[in-house]
Amino acid sequence: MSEEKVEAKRKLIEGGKRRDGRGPEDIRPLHFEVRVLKNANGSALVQYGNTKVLAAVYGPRDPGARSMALPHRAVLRCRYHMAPFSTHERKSPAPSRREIELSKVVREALEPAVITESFPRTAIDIFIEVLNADGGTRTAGITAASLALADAGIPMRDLVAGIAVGKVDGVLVLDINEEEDMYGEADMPMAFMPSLGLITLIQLNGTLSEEEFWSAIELGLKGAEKVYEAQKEALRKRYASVEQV
Amino acid sequence: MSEEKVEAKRKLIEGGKRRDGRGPEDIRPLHFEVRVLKNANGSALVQYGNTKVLAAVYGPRDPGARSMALPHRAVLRCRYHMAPFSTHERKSPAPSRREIELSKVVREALEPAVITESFPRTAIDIFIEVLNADGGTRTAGITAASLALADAGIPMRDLVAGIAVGKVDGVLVLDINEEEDMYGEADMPMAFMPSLGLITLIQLNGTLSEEEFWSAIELGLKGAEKVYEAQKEALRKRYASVEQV
Amino acid sequence: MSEEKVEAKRKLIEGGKRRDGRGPEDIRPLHFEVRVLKNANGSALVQYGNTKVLAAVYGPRDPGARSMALPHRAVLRCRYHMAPFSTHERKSPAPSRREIELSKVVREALEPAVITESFPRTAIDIFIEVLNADGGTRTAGITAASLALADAGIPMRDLVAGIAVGKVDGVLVLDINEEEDMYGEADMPMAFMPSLGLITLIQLNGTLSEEEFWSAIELGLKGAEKVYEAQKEALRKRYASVEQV
Amino acid sequence: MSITPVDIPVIPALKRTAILNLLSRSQRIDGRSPSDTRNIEISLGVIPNANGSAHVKLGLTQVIAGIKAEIGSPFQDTPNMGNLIVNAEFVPLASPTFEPGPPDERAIELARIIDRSLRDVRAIDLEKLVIIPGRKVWNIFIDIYVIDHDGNLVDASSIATLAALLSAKIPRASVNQDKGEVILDPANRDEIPVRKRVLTVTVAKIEDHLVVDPSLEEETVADALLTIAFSEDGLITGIQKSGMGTFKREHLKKAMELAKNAYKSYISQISQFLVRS
Amino acid sequence: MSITPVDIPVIPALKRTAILNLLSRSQRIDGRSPSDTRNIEISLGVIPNANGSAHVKLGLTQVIAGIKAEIGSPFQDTPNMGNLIVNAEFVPLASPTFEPGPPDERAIELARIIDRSLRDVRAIDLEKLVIIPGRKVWNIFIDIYVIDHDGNLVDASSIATLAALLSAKIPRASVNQDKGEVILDPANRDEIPVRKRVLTVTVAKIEDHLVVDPSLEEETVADALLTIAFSEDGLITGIQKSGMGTFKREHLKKAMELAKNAYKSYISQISQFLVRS
Amino acid sequence: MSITPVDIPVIPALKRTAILNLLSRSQRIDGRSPSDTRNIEISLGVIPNANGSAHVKLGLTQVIAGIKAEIGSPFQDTPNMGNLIVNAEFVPLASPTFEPGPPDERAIELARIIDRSLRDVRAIDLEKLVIIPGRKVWNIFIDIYVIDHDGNLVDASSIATLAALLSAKIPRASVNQDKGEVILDPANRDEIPVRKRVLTVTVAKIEDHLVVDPSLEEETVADALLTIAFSEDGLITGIQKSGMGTFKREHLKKAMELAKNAYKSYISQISQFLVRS
Repeated sequence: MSEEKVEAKRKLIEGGKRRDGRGPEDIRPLHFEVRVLKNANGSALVQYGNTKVLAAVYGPRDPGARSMALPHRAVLRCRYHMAPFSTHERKSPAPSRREIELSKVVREALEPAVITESFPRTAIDIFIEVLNADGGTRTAGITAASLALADAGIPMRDLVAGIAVGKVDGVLVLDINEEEDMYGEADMPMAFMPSLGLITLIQLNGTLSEEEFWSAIELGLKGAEKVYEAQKEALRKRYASVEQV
Repeated sequence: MSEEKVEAKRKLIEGGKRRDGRGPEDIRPLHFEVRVLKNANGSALVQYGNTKVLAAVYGPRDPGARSMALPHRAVLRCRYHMAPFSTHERKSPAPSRREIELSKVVREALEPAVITESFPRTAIDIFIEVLNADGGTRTAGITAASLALADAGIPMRDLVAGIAVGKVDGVLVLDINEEEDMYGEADMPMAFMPSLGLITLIQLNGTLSEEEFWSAIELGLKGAEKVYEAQKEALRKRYASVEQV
Repeated sequence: MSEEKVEAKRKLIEGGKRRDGRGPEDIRPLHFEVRVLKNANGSALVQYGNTKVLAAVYGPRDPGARSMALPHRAVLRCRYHMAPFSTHERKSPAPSRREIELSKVVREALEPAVITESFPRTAIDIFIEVLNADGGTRTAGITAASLALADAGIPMRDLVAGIAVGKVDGVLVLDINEEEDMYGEADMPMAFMPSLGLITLIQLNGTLSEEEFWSAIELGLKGAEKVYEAQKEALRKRYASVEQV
Repeated sequence: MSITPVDIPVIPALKRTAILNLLSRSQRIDGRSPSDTRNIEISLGVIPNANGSAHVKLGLTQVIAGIKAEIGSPFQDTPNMGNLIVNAEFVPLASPTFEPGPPDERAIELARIIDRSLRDVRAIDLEKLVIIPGRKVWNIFIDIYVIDHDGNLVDASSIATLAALLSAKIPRASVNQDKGEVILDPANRDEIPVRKRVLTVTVAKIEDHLVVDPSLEEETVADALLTIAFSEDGLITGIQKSGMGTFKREHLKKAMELAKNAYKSYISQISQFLVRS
Repeated sequence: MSITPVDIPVIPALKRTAILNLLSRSQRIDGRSPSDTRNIEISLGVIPNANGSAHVKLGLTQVIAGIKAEIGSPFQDTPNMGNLIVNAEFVPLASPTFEPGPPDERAIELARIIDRSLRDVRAIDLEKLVIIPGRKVWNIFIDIYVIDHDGNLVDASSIATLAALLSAKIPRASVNQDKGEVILDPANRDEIPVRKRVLTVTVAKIEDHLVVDPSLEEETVADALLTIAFSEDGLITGIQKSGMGTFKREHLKKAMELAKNAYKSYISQISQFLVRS
Repeated sequence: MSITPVDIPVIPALKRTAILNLLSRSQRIDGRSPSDTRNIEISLGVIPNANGSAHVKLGLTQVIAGIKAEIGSPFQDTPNMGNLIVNAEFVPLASPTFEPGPPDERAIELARIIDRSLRDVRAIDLEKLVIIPGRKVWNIFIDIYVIDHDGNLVDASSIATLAALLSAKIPRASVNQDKGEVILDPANRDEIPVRKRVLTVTVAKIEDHLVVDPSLEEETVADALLTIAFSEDGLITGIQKSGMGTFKREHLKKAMELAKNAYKSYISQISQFLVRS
């Protein structure tokens, strides 16, 4: 299914507009929904445009093996996983090196937000399933996992809001999609605890000058604020609907 | 070694006879032998024509890992496995998806026969090795495993007798072989506890009308009775030979 | 990188000299160094010409899983492993069947030397990494592991000295290199506890007459004595340098 | 090794008794009668990157099926047929009893039940999926993703598979005769050649009671399950008994009657997804 | 990681003492003398689907060797040679110490001992297994299946391998010159080109005693084993020391004498299987 | 599954306090200032069988990088590019926290950080590694072998990778036009086309303190690490935050300043290895 590549190298920004019509600082339509599964203790479905990620949280629960517990805190166990149908070419279900790395960086982006000290000797399991991949899946995954944690009633210092900044055709853009990632110059995924002003994830794939780097950070912060508002709104909606019952 | 396929689509039944000379309701020569191994607690070698299956039982024994035990009964652990030389094309020794499924359905066909309540917190291991595959290996495996269980002195509600019914050239036939399975219209493996009138396994691969389905069940029952007699005979023979000692 | 094979079948011994200039009973330059790593309890770097092997020992330590301990002795856990860059063609990092076998024979060559009875219920871990392979890697690995065990202060009945004898162009030669192994008639790796006169490893790959076999044993013993002297020297050097501190 | 399950959530004895008491009056714990199937909701096209997809809710059970069509080589012994590959993942977010890792025996069994229900009856016309005979064919991957487990995963998967297959579109493939290369035309998209609509129906046996479309609570107390696949022309295209119990012949008779009716119930509930646009 | 075995069945101290007491009088616990091999029974052709097969009982040890010949590609650096692949499975029905799963170090070691005993001495003439040079050759798979373990698996496997190889038949392969395709003629079956009959002999060292063809009880108390492979022309074609103990030179001398005699004993017991029909 | 580490060696509370007390006076426990990198020792050509190799000591951390060049096929969508494959092994002799087995998440993360630092900036000119367009290219394998872990494995690996790449030699490849075969000329060896010298610098955050090139003791008490890759023309070619803590913007500013200086310190220490012979 590589027909998509035929049109490579076509300009990604023309007349100040990106190929999907957005301005450089526009985020794709966000759709967040909480408590979408019955079995999990918490769950959320998150969409940034065509990027669609489901997250579920089980726990705090018995970690099973004794050797996986810590005496003073809960351990987080996190899996970032892509459905075979989520990508252009079917993805083999076995975990790729990329998924193994991203499970780690996603866990490390969530660790500072969870008040793990409340649940010593337990495990909190976070499962992220990428259902459809159109760029920014790890940051959408962080956003979804943080909603699922909140939905599971796990105490947190703040929500974690994920967003990716990119550089395409020399311009910094917010919330890059897959095409921009593939043909652009840089992809910088970030995650923030917005009300605390803390960065919990930052990676850069590609090339930036130092000046661009600082601008990208600011742009990311701006985007994260919007994601954060949408997160709070989704929780409010869920909370309200529970109230009504 | 695909030369066998050259003659495909030749008629499988001519003049009321199958290609190996049997009538539709004939079973291949059965050869069952009990206590064929020294180390296992129970063992049996079972042949339906050229289908040749060895089964061994170890246990009831310590399940090893605590997490594999149940407080009120023994757990069964069952492996259906094919020797690399058992098939026309050499089979890779790694367990295939088919072997994983069949290990489950074979275990579930034996579970109702074993009085597991007698041995809480233990494991009973059932190992089935297909030595030569000529159709009906899962049902031969059930027959062999049930003999090995009896040989191991494990209390059972009844022996389990396995048999496959097939449909070839529009005719229902008993105890299909590999050629009939490959070029026929349906393969329906079944297992019975004959004296209790209970069905412990039924699968259908292929297509049957409902009427054919009910006839196939009856034909299978008839075949299972013959298998059952041969099982009892093999145990009697073993018992007699022990008596003589 | 198979260009090396172009010159195959050229004579391996001409005018009494091997292709690298050695006489049949010459060992390659030995370079042994002890305590080359900070973290391991004992370590050694061993070179026989271009064969370069690193060994490290951790322990006696808690074996982790209870099921891996013995009540009356320490267990040895040994891994012989080749770095991907150590061979002419890059070696996949996954353990090959050869590495699995050699881990066993190397462990069994070291078992008789270690006074395991001193440390019941513990594990002694021996890690051998082949950094550059030019023949005789398992025997160099045994030599290195035995130095690392001594460096870790683990009591031993004797050092174990490894050496390979080969037959090339009909002549028995000591300490064969890879080219001689590949194009020669036989490779016979051995390991000795020299001061006790005990053989702890012997394998033969290739073909020898019985007479040649006995000569090869004697030649191996001679070589092992030289390796043994170099081992003691390396430990003395290390010991002296510690004394000076 | 297949092992007697040891991690099944314990159903309190009271709950079990309640289920059985109700069943003796032909009632079920969720208010259904033994022959009632649960409500079905289907969303098509939920996975833009897939050629076809369906998100199915069967009661509270949720399954996504995604279809991917990729160009590959035929098997040597079937040079004139495309390939059908069915895979199921029981990802751990769907149930506390699912573990991360390669598919376990339950996922493999489910995928193989769906595969067999379609394959021998030739529900998909694999001969129509050849691009260059002996060299290039379409591989049709059916990936079943269970995301919430409330019982009867097989039927939910079967419904999702059928809906996804019927709604799938694959780019038209032609061959550049000069170079022998395959050219894909994304503007013209073809349907997958589905010859027969096949659905499975699962019946649970709880002591001597039989119920269709069991919920998770019912599965947990059931002796055994029987899954029967039917094609639209009334043929039986597959059967699987699962679970540790047994069936008598009279159970089979009753199960068959229940299944035939439930098949009609499934079909009528999803009828709007069975017509192609 | 190779780990000191921790699951060896414990031999009661009394049994160990009994074995040693007997050995000090040159007797063995099963009544044999140190130089006696056990009884050998061979059944050929037990696996109809294999090109050759042999079921060997060496005392109570049982091994099946199956030979499969399949057409494959040669390795790039040996375009004019067929391939020999030796694999061993220690399936769990053979011993309480065998586990399901990929071959463990014991099975891998055994397969590699058998492989080496045959390979360098060119026991099989791999050059005669070429069908189209550089393109098509025969792959000869030797699969060794241990089904009951009562000691000395290596020799039992070596005997089974030799018997299976000598009795194997492979269809005659020719090449259709027009199409370059391989044609198999199942009516004309060829032998596998065995150049030399090779057998291993295993000797166990128990303290200072040496015994051939050890039983499982003897292996369990042995310090170490020495396996020596001989070809029919008297050459040594492989050696493997295994086990956690040591040998002195005088042990080796004695082991070599015992092994040479045992080789003759094996050969005479199986002589009727060494002639080809 | 990525799991909160549970096997981290416990740093005694006293040691932690000592590290923090010193840092409050801008001192480090090993005597360095926050902006000091450790001493670097490089040995080139330590692996004769590799095309290039470097053994790097960064303080007491030891890493070997080996480069292997092998002829392979290009990917279908990049017919005019060679391939770069970066792999890292954390072998268990390097640290009591490393286990035998397939690379764990730390080794995979390290390899991918090194890979990304080189790939997008095109540090290696993969287009120059084509032998026959669309058919034969050089695969460049960078294997990173950690042999002693005393902190900051990423920078040690980055230094070893750059030194090994710059010193590597690959045989000149030409094409026999008649047969279309690749001919290697071992007498004429080419360099690997390194376009840009890239190095990573890692900064650790310990509470509000930032230090470059952290030792293992410092990593163990650190909240988080930030690795920044720089190319010789001053561009940032990669970033990775790792560890369970957070950064404020002011931390990033300070980390960037420290990293830029440390980059110069690394470069000046290894300058003699950056010129090609």
